Amino acid sequence: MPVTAADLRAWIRAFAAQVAEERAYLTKLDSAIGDGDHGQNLNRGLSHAAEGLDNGNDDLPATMKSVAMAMISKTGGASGPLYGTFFMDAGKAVGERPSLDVAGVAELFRAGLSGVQRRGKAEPGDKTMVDALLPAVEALETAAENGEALPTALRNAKAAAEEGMKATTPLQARKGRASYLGERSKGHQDPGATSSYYLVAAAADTFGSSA
Amino acid sequence: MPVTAADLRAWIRAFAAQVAEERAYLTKLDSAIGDGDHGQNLNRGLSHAAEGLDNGNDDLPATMKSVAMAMISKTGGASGPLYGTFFMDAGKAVGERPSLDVAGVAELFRAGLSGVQRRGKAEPGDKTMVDALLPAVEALETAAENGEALPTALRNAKAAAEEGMKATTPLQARKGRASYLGERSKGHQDPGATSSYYLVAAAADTFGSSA
Amino acid sequence: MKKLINAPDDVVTEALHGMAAAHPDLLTVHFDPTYVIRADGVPDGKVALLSGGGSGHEPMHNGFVGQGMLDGACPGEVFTSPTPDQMQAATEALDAGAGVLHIVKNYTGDVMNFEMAAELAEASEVEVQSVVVNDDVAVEDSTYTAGRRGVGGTVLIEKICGAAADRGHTLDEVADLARRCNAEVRSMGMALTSCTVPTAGEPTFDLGEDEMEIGIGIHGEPGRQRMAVEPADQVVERLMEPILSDLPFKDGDDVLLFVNSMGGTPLIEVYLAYRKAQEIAEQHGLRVVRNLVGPYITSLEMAGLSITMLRMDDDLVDLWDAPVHTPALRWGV
Amino acid sequence: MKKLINAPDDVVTEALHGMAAAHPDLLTVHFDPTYVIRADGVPDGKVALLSGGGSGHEPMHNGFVGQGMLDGACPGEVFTSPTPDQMQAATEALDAGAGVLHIVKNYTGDVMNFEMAAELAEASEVEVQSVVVNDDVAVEDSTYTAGRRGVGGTVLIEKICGAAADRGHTLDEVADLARRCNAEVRSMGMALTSCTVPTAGEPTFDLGEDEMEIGIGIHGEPGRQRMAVEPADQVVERLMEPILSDLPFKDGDDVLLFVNSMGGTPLIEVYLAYRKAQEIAEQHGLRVVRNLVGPYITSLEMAGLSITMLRMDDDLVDLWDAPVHTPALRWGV
Ligand SMILES: Nc1ncnc2c1ncn2[C@@H]1O[C@H](COP(=O)(O)OP(=O)(O)O)[C@@H](O)[C@H]1O
Ligand SMILES: Nc1ncnc2c1ncn2[C@@H]1O[C@H](COP(=O)(O)OP(=O)(O)O)[C@@H](O)[C@H]1O
Ligand SMILES: [Mg+2]
Ligand SMILES: [Mg+2]
Ligand SMILES: [Mg+2]
Ligand SMILES: [Mg+2]
Repeated sequence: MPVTAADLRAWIRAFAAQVAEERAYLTKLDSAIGDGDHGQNLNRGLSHAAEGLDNGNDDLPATMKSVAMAMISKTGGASGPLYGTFFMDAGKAVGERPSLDVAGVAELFRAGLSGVQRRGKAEPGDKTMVDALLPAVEALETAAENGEALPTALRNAKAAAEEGMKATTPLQARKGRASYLGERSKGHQDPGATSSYYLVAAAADTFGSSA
Repeated sequence: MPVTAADLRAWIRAFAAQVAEERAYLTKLDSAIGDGDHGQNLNRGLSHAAEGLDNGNDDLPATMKSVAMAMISKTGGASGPLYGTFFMDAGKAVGERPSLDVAGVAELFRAGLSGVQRRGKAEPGDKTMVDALLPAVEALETAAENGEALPTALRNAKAAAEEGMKATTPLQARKGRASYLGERSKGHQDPGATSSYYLVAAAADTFGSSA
Repeated sequence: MKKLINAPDDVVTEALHGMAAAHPDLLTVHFDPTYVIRADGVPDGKVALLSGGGSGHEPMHNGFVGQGMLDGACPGEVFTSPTPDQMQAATEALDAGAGVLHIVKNYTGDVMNFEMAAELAEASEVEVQSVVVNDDVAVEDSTYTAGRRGVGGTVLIEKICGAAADRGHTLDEVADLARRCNAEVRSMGMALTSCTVPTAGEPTFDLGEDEMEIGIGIHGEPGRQRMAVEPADQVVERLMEPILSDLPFKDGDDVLLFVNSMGGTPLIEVYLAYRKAQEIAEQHGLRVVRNLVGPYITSLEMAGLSITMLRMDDDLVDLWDAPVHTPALRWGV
Repeated sequence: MKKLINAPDDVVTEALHGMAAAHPDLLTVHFDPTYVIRADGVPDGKVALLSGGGSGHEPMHNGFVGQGMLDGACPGEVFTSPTPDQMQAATEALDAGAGVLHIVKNYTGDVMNFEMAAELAEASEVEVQSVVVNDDVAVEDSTYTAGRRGVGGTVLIEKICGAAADRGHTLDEVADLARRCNAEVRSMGMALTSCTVPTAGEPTFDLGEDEMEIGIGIHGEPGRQRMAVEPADQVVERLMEPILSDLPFKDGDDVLLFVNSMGGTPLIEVYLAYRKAQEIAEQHGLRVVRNLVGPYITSLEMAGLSITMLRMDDDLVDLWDAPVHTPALRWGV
C-alpha cells in the first residue's frame, strides 16, 4: 500500500516519540562533542510538530510544510534549520501527489537530504546527519530501481542509516560544533546522525507496517 | 631569674613559631565557626612582630609596643586589634621596669586581658580568647600571692589556659563571627581561645625555662 | 582549590594592581599601607567617604570609589578586616577640610579596626564620624550575638551618601543620612556552594549536592539553617519573608529592590530571582521605584543570592539617581 | 545540578520576565516569538542593530539593548540558536526605514537561522545586512572546521556599531564597520570548570580538580587542549600568545583589552588576570587605550576567563566612548 498523508503523520509521531524517549541519550552524545542540547532541541521542535498534526488534513505537502515550520520555529540550534529544511524541501518534492510509492518515498528523502546539504554544506564523512541520511537515500533509490516492496525498501534504508550512524564514531568532525574539537571529536558517535537514524527508523516502522 | 626584654622577645618568637606551625589548624577551627582566616591572620601579624624584634632593644615597654604595632597593622580581622591591644596595654602596665617577677608577669597578662576586654567587650563564657586568657591570669595571680616560683606559676597558667580553651567547645558563641551561628556554634573549639592558649604556653616554655 | 591566581598570599595585591591598571582615570592605589582613593582628588570642602573591609567582595568597595560614591576604600586581606594604619593613612589623604565619614560594616574585626583608626584620627585633628551598617536580618540582633552583619545595604548607603556629599552636605548630615538609610534597609542571603579562601585552600564549609544554606554572610560563614535545595521561587520567598516582616515594610511603601549574586551565580539566575522578588514585593503592596541587579557584594566564587530592600522617599530616589562614576556603578556621567 | 531556577524548561522565559521587570525603561520583551527591543523605539531613519543567540551568556545580548548599542536581541534557549521567526519578527519591529543589521556569531546554528531570517526579510522588503563575527583564535579557520567562533569581539562590535548607527551611518557603512572591527579583533578563552545546561542537568564536560581546558567556547564545548592547572600569569600568557601572533598585533598598535569572566570566576580574579594581560600587551609594545573588565559574555556558571583584543584607531576610540545606555554597559548618559 502506498504512503498517504496519514502515514506521514504517523511517521512524524513515531519520530517524535523516539526522540522524546532518547532525549537524554541524544543530549549526552551532544555533551561529548557539542553543547549538550541536541535532545532538548529536537524534542522541543518535534513535540510542536506532532501537536500541529492533530488538526491535520490529507494533503501531503501541507503536512510536510506544517512539520517544517514547527521544526524551524521551535527547534533552534543547528538541527532546527537542518530538519526544517529537510521537511520543507521534502514536502515540495512530493508535490500534490495523493500518495507515494517506493520511488516517491526515495524522492522525498533525497529532496530532504539535498535540503540539508544546501543549508549546511556538509559532505559525506563530515560527521553529520548527512552520514546517516545519505546511505538511507541510496538504499531507497536502489530498492526503487530493483522494484522492491516498500517494507523491504525501508528495512534496507533503516539498516543503511544505522550503519552510517555508527560509522560516524571514528570520524573527525568537519562541520558543526564538533569540528572545534579537531582530533578530539574522534571516538564519539554524532548526535545528529543518531537522530537522523531515528528519522529513517521511524519511517520503516510506520510506512513499513502500513504497507 | 626574672623576665627580661630578651625573654619577652623569646616569648613572642616562640608564640610566632607555634602559630606558624599550627596555622592550618587554627584556620580549620575558624572555618568551622568563622571565616577560615585566623591562622593566616595571626601568622601574618606575628611574623612581622617577630621580624621587628631583630633590631630589639632592652626596653620592656618598647618591646611590647613594637609587637603591639606589628599586630595592629599587619594582622587585620578581629584578632589584630585584640592581640594588638593586649600587647599595647601589657606594655604600658609593665612600665619602665627592667625585668619582671611572678607578680610582674601576672600584671602583664592581667593588663593584656583587660585590654582585650576593653576592646572586644567579651565576658567569660562568650567563647572567645578571654576564655583561655582569664584562667591563665587567675592562675598567675594565685601563684604570685602564694609566692610560687616563675616556672611553677607559668606551668599552672598554661594548664589553666588549656583547660579554658577546651572548655570553649560546648559553649554557644556570643561575640565575634561565631555568634552568627547561634546554637550551631556549639561543639567547636574557639580558634581565638586556641591561639591564646599558645600565647600562654609560649610564655611558660620560654620564661619558665629561662627562670 | 581551582582559582585563577598565582601565590595565595599575593591575590589581593595583584588584583589591586589590576584595578589600578584598568582604571587609572578613576582610582589611585597606594600600597604599604594599602588604600584606594579617587584619582581626581576630593573636591575642596567636600565631605569624604571612606569604607573598607576584607577583600573577596568585589566590586565592593574598591569598585565603588569615584565621583558620587566613595572617595576611598581600604581593602584588607581576603575576608579579613583592614588595619587601622590603612584607614588612618586613607583618612588623612582624603580629608578636604570637611571631615571623613567611615562607613563600617558591622563585623567585630571591622568595627574594632575602624574604632582604632578613629582614635588615631583624633590625634591628627581630622574630623571623623563612623557609621556602622547592620542590615542582615539573618542574624538575631541581641546581646547574644555580635549584632547584625553589614551586607547589601552598604552598597546602597555608599551610593546615596556619596551623592549627598557631592551636593555639599556636612559631615553630620551625611552621617545622619547614612544612619537613616541603615534604619530603613534590610537584607538576607543564601548559598548553594561555599567559597574557598585562597590561603585556606579548602571550602569554608561543605554543602551536599542537594543542600543549601539560608542566612549566610559574605565571608563564607555558615548560615542559620541548612536545608534541601528548593526551586528558585521558594528560595526567594524564604529571603523576602524575613526582610518584609522585620522592618516591617508596609503596604504603599516605595522601595529599592536589590538582588545580588554572591559571585558564582550567573546573571541569568539573578534575573530569574529578581522576577519573583519584585512579584512578592508588589503582592505585599510595595512599589519598586528603583532596583539593582547583579554581582555587587560578593563572596568570592560562592554561588548564591542575597536580597536587599531599602525603603525610599523622594529624597532618597533623587540621591540614588544623582550622577555616579566608579568602576562598578556609573550613570549620569 | 545546583542552580537558582524553577523548571529547567522555564529558565529563559523567567529570566526574561526578570529583565523586563528590572528594566522597563530600557527594554520591552515580547514573547511568542521571543525578542527584546529597546523600550524607547528606534529613532526614525536610524539603522537598527539586531543580534541574538543562545541564552546563558548574560548579559550578552539582551543586556546590551538600549541607546547606543543593540536595538534588539533574540534570545534562544540556553546555548541554542534562536529561530528565524523570532529574528523575522524582531527585524520587522525594529526597522525604522534605514534597514536592520544582523550581528551573528559564527556558529552553524546561528548562521543558518539568521540566514533563513534574512531570506524571510527579503520577502518583507526590510533591508537586511548580516555580519558574521568570528574572532576566536582557539579554532583553526579552515575548511576542516565550521570556522572560528564568534566570542568576546561581539560585545565590542555591538558597542562600536551601535555608536555609528546612532550617528546616522547607513546600513552599508555600519555593516562595513562591523566587518572592519571583526578583522581587527581576536579572542581566546579557557575554563577551570564546566557549565551545566539546565535541561541537561549534568556538566557538559568533566574536568579533574587539577585540570583546565584551554581554548573553550562559550557553550561548554570542550577546548583544544586539556592540561594541568597553572598559575594565573601563565594562563594569561597562554591566552595572549595566540591572540598577539594571529592578527598579528604590532609594536605601536593601540588596542582595547577586554578581560572577561566566563561567569563563575569572581571579579577579584578577573582583575588579577587583567594586570598580567596588560603587562604582556605593553611588553609587546602595544598601548592599551581602552579596556573592559568583568563578566560580559559568559557561559552560565563556568569558571574561566577569556581575553579579547581589538586594534583601535581614533575613530574606533571615539565610537567606543560615545554614549551608551543599556542594562549592562552605560556611560555618557
Ligand atoms: N553543517 C551541517 N550540516 C549537517 N549537519 C550538521 C551541520 N552542522 C551540525 N550538524 C548536525 O547538527 C547536530 C547538532 O545539532 P544541535 O545540537 O541541535 O545544534 P547545535 O550544534 O547548534 O547545538 C550535529 O550532531 C550534526 O549532526
Ligand atoms: N569581641 C571579642 N572579644 C574577644 N575575642 C574575640 C571577639 N570577637 C572575636 N574574638 C576572637 O577572635 C577570633 C577570630 O579571629 P579572626 O579569625 O582572626 O578574626 P575574624 O573573625 O575577623 O576573621 C575568635 O575565635 C574569637 O576568639
Ligand atoms: Mg547542540
Ligand atoms: Mg576569622
Ligand atoms: Mg576574617
Ligand atoms: Mg546548541
